[in-house]
Amino acid sequence: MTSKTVREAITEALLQEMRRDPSIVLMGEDVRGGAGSAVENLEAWGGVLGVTKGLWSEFGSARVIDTPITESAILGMAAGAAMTGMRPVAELMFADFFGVCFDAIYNQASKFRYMFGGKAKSPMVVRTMIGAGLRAAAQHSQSPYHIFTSVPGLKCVMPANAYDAKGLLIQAIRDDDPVVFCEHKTLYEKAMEVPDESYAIPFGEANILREGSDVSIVAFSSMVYVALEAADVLAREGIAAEIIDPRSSSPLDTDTLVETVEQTGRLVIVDESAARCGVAHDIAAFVSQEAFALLKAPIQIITPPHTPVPFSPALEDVWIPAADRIVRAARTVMRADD
Amino acid sequence: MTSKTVREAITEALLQEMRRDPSIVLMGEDVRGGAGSAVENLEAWGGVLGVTKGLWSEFGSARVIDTPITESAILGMAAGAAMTGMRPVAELMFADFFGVCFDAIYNQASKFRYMFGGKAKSPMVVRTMIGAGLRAAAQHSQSPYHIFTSVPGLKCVMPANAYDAKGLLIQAIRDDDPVVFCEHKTLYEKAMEVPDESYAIPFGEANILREGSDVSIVAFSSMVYVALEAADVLAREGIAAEIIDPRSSSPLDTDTLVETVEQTGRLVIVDESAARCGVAHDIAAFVSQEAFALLKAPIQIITPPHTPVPFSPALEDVWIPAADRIVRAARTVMRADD
Amino acid sequence: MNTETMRADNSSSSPLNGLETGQLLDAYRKMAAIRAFEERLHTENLSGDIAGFIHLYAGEEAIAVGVCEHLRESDFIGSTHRGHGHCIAKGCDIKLMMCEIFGKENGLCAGKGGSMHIADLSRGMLGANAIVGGAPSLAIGAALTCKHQGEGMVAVSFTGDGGSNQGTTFEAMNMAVVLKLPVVFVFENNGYAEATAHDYAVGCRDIAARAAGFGLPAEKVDGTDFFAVHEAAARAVARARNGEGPGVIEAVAQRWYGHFEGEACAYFAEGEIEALRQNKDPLKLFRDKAGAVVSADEFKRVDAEVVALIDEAVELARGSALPATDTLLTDVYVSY
Amino acid sequence: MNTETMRADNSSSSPLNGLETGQLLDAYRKMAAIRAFEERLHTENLSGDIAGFIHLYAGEEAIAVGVCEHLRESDFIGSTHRGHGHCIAKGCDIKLMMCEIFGKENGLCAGKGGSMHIADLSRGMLGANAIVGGAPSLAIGAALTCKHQGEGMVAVSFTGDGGSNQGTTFEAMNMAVVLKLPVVFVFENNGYAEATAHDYAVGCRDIAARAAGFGLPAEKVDGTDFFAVHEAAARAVARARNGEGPGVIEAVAQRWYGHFEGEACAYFAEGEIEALRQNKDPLKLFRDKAGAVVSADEFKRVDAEVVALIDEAVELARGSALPATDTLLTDVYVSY
Ligand SMILES: Cc1ncc(C[n+]2csc(CCOP(=O)(O)OP(=O)(O)O)c2C)c(N)n1
Ligand SMILES: Cc1ncc(C[n+]2csc(CCOP(=O)(O)OP(=O)(O)O)c2C)c(N)n1
Ligand SMILES: [Mg+2]
Ligand SMILES: [Mg+2]
Repeated sequence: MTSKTVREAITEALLQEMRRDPSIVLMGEDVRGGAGSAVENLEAWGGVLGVTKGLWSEFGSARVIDTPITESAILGMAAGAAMTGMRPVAELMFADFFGVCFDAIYNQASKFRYMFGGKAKSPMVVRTMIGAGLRAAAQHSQSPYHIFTSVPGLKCVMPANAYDAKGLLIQAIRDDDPVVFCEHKTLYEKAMEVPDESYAIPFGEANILREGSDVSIVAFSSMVYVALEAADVLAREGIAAEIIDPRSSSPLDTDTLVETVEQTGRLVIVDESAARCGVAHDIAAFVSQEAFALLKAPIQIITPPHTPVPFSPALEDVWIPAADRIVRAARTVMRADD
Repeated sequence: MTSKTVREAITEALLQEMRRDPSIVLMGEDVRGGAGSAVENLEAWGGVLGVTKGLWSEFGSARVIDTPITESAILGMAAGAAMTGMRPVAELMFADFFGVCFDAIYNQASKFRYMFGGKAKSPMVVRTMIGAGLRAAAQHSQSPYHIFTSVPGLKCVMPANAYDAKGLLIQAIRDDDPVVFCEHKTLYEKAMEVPDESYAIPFGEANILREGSDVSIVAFSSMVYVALEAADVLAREGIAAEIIDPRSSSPLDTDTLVETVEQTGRLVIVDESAARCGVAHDIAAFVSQEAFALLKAPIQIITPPHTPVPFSPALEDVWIPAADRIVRAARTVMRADD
Repeated sequence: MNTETMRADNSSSSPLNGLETGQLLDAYRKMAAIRAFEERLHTENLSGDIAGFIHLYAGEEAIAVGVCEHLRESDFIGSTHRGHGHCIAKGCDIKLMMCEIFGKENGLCAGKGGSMHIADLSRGMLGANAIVGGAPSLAIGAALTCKHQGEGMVAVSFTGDGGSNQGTTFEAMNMAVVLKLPVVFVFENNGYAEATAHDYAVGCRDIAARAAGFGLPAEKVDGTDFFAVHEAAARAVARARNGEGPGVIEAVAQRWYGHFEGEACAYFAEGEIEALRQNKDPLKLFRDKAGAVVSADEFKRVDAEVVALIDEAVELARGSALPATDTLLTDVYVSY
Repeated sequence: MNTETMRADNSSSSPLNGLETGQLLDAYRKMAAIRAFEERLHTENLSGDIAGFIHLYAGEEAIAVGVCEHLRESDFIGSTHRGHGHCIAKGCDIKLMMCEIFGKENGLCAGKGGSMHIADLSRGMLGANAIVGGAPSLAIGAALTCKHQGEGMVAVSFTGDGGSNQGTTFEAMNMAVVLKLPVVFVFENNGYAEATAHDYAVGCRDIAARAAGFGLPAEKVDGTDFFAVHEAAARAVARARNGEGPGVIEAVAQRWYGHFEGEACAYFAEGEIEALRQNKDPLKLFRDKAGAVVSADEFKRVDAEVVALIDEAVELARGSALPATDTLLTDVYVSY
């Protein structure tokens, strides 16, 4: 057990899995960095934010593959490699770029098994960065995991901390289905104790970060911290919030969702993916259909507004769901059944 | 007033608008058909299902533009033309193909206005075919309008009949925002009386197809007919269903949704877009948050299963939401508050 | 199509590309099977018993077979919406293909795929693909697997003239060059993409030359001439197997039917197809060239065999059961 | 970069491309303004007051200016993430650009866009674009508008060597040829895409030749030599204006700073940048060539002017207000 950042946990997961299984190959833009440069034997980047640093030095160009800036070819190549026996881990640098390459996982990898009558599998992982907060503006700050979640045949995971990042990535790599693994760019520096040995966290198992009997707050990825901040404020007001991080949106741990609502009868969902047709709406719809009788108050959905992500820090900070919105929503649902 | 099919209504809308406004240009694969063939002066197709038939003959190659099979260039060209003063109507033959070209509307056209501080507009329309039912299998049968709906800056419309098709398309063309116009491939032959003159139907105004005080059924596009079929069955059981077709998912007529639930207290949503994070979930989430107190029973969501669209008619017919599922859902919510 | 840009056909140095009688008959059998399969689908389709979109490969048989004769079962191919020929050439079970097209439970894909998604991974057939430009990126992935496994395996993608314009196709070619992948990109230039002529949509009117600009050897051949295709493919496949990197073949051969079954073909000049059937029939050309070593009777026997096989296939398909409705929900994920 | 593939530089027939003193000074002023803007951002960025990703154009000034000197205000350009130079060359207000980069309410985009999305449609500047390969498809759309309006307007896209590999870029070139659009695709080959060398990622190592394969004239020029760029652009822009169709220019010129500000540049060989600053400084080369008609003092006056302008810009940007939070919700749709 050592303290590791999310970045280090991801690197370690890749390292350990690649040592274990030679069919795992990484591919993406500058996952090594420095290919073709005059400087010899250079690993210039290890990913734009350093997440794959060191892997090229250990595994070489056959397994850590720098690619041209051609995301369709990256994801398509991964899909083709996966269906023929490899376990590719492709990097889509920013999830925002799915617009130029989605076909490879939307119409291809996710559908092979079904279209081919169960005779194929596509064990590939797409690692990708999501999230606002780095002043990266409208085309580098999105979190389109609601879209990935909606695609049958795809799985979708978004770790909130280093422990989950390692265990979920190892699971994603070993999983025989295609997985989109969403890394929030504001979380890479978050550190915690993480086992040195290898372990996998099954998908579809929520993490209950905090127990509480008054109100359930569901949050993914970086929103977990906003929820925890809100829970602190609420605790001071005597409101006990339960914080649930489902960790994967597909599959989704619906059992835990029902159980928490059984206990609290009140649900707040905070989610960065979308203001319309997002993961929050999906969960709200599920609970309102399946656990309606348990609800003591309307489900509260907290998302960014239905706008692109603005550049100016003055605006972006307001765009990102903040703790005070959760606090207000929780107060609302506490009042509702008075 | 003449009886027109949906196909004819769409053709007429394009024709009338193109006569009115020379800045409207069509572009897409075989919107004319026959370009480069040895046969002279040939309009071979007028779109794969004949929707743009006759337009090339009237407006010529400068305004009815056959393109190579390069959807990124088609939508990108439309975006570039729209921001510089034209009103392009681009055809994305099947909505399934958005995976190879989404960037043009996801990161470009829909965001220009916001990113550029309100100084741009992108008056473009993407006409595209959605829907299962033609045994076109997993890559030609999807209805990803939940994805379009989730993108800020985009509008999304899906007409259910010929009258709406004409009026909504005219609105889409005149609208200064980018619009995805979804044509369900099973509806082209549906006919009804449609005015010969030009008219626009504003977005965000639901169509109440049938009034009823027991249960509200919300449906878009071809699902409207399944809902009507269910309503007939329910009527025979003494259950009066109100059928609401919001017609556009973005903007969404939330007022009408609240009003109908005010009246019935029971909501069934049937939607083809997705089993997860779909438009049904979006509406359910909205209603469960904003009209919770009005609900007498859990909202019922009816969608296809979370699977690709199967080819075999034996399976596809089960994949598509059928009237009996709506009937059962309506019965469930009628019982719930007994 | 601008035939002036067609290069001198790569007539073989050794007669009949050095193929022996057995090999010649094998290749011919596959071409004839494709022809019989497609012509039968054409008539079956008129009966209304076949659902969905059917794209026939008749007229282009020499391309799939000319290429795939160089492939082993462990090699991979990616295909198009017009995939029946590629499937047969790569050894897919013809009867189970027919069952699939009829949407039956015993189809190659359990009825879930249909004509546009027939696949048999156990034969290295990575699927017909209803996304134009879908195969090249999958093929480079398969080629990566081949390279990784180091056993001289190769991957081939088949793409149309229309698909040659797709961004995905260009990206795949560049990636193949950068990573020196053992992949051959075969462009089937049949003159049209739907109703749009190659001469209009391929701006440069020379798919092979444009591809060569990406830094890989590219040849243009007469796609109705099995021996021309076969010889160009021999070179390209050998290079790939030997680790010398990717290659391109553009093969020119028109389809004999509409873009899909039921399509009117208004864009064909009068008599265009009849002339093709007369002068550019890949089977006839094969028989003519191979006539020196294979007798007319032998060819006839093969013709009869494949017709019988297709009869059986249709009979089996008609008699087979539709998939059970509970299979609707299976095969979405491996894990659940 | 493989300099052997670089073609003989297109030295002008008339000296200084026939430009007169005033025109020379105008062009030089723009190049100097870009340089001063970027160097100032480099130091400002160290202060930590600038948020987000900043990509500097220093070293490549002659490309944007050499091309845009041929453009009118009503012509259009599409740009990249490295867009400041293109903005300035196309006439965007430098002070309001600076305000935008500082995220202020009076910025060119009201603070909503930032460095990667600066746009000014009233000047025909269609926006910096943070999607690599984003500009070419927008540029063909703008070119369609130009063609439609029939007033000899043209569109230009700027794309990097990295972006030259994107499928979107290839599709746009083919479409431009098919529709004979008045568009010029300018490829800024600065040797690297992020940390990956052109020589690795552009499989054929010759962007211009690969583009030429698409059926449009393509030239390769020294992008540090304003006069070489300017002359090639004269030809390409004139052809486009005259309805003769699209063209390509590949201009070679390295950037002087990291991919984005703060990036370590480990991939530059030792002394590589110093040598560039010495021998391939576009401003210095301009002064040397134009020295015959423009005096050193005149150049110095311009240098001082632009530094003063940038000072004012930074002062304005620092002193301006952040956007009001209620603007978060505006400008999403035109209609509501
Ligand atoms: C991405 C995509 N765009 C468009 C289509 C519709 N479509 C199906 S086949 C076809 C024509 C393909 O032409 P070509 O590549 O020349 O192949 P051919 O049909 O001639 O064999 C088109 C446009 C598609 N299936 N996928
Ligand atoms: C579609 C897409 N892929 C990747 C990126 C990340 N990215 C931003 S700039 C860049 C390098 C671009 O290189 P080049 O086109 O040569 O332009 P340069 O930076 O050298 O000016 C990359 C990979 C992006 N912004 N968009
Ligand atoms: Mg074709
Ligand atoms: Mg570059």
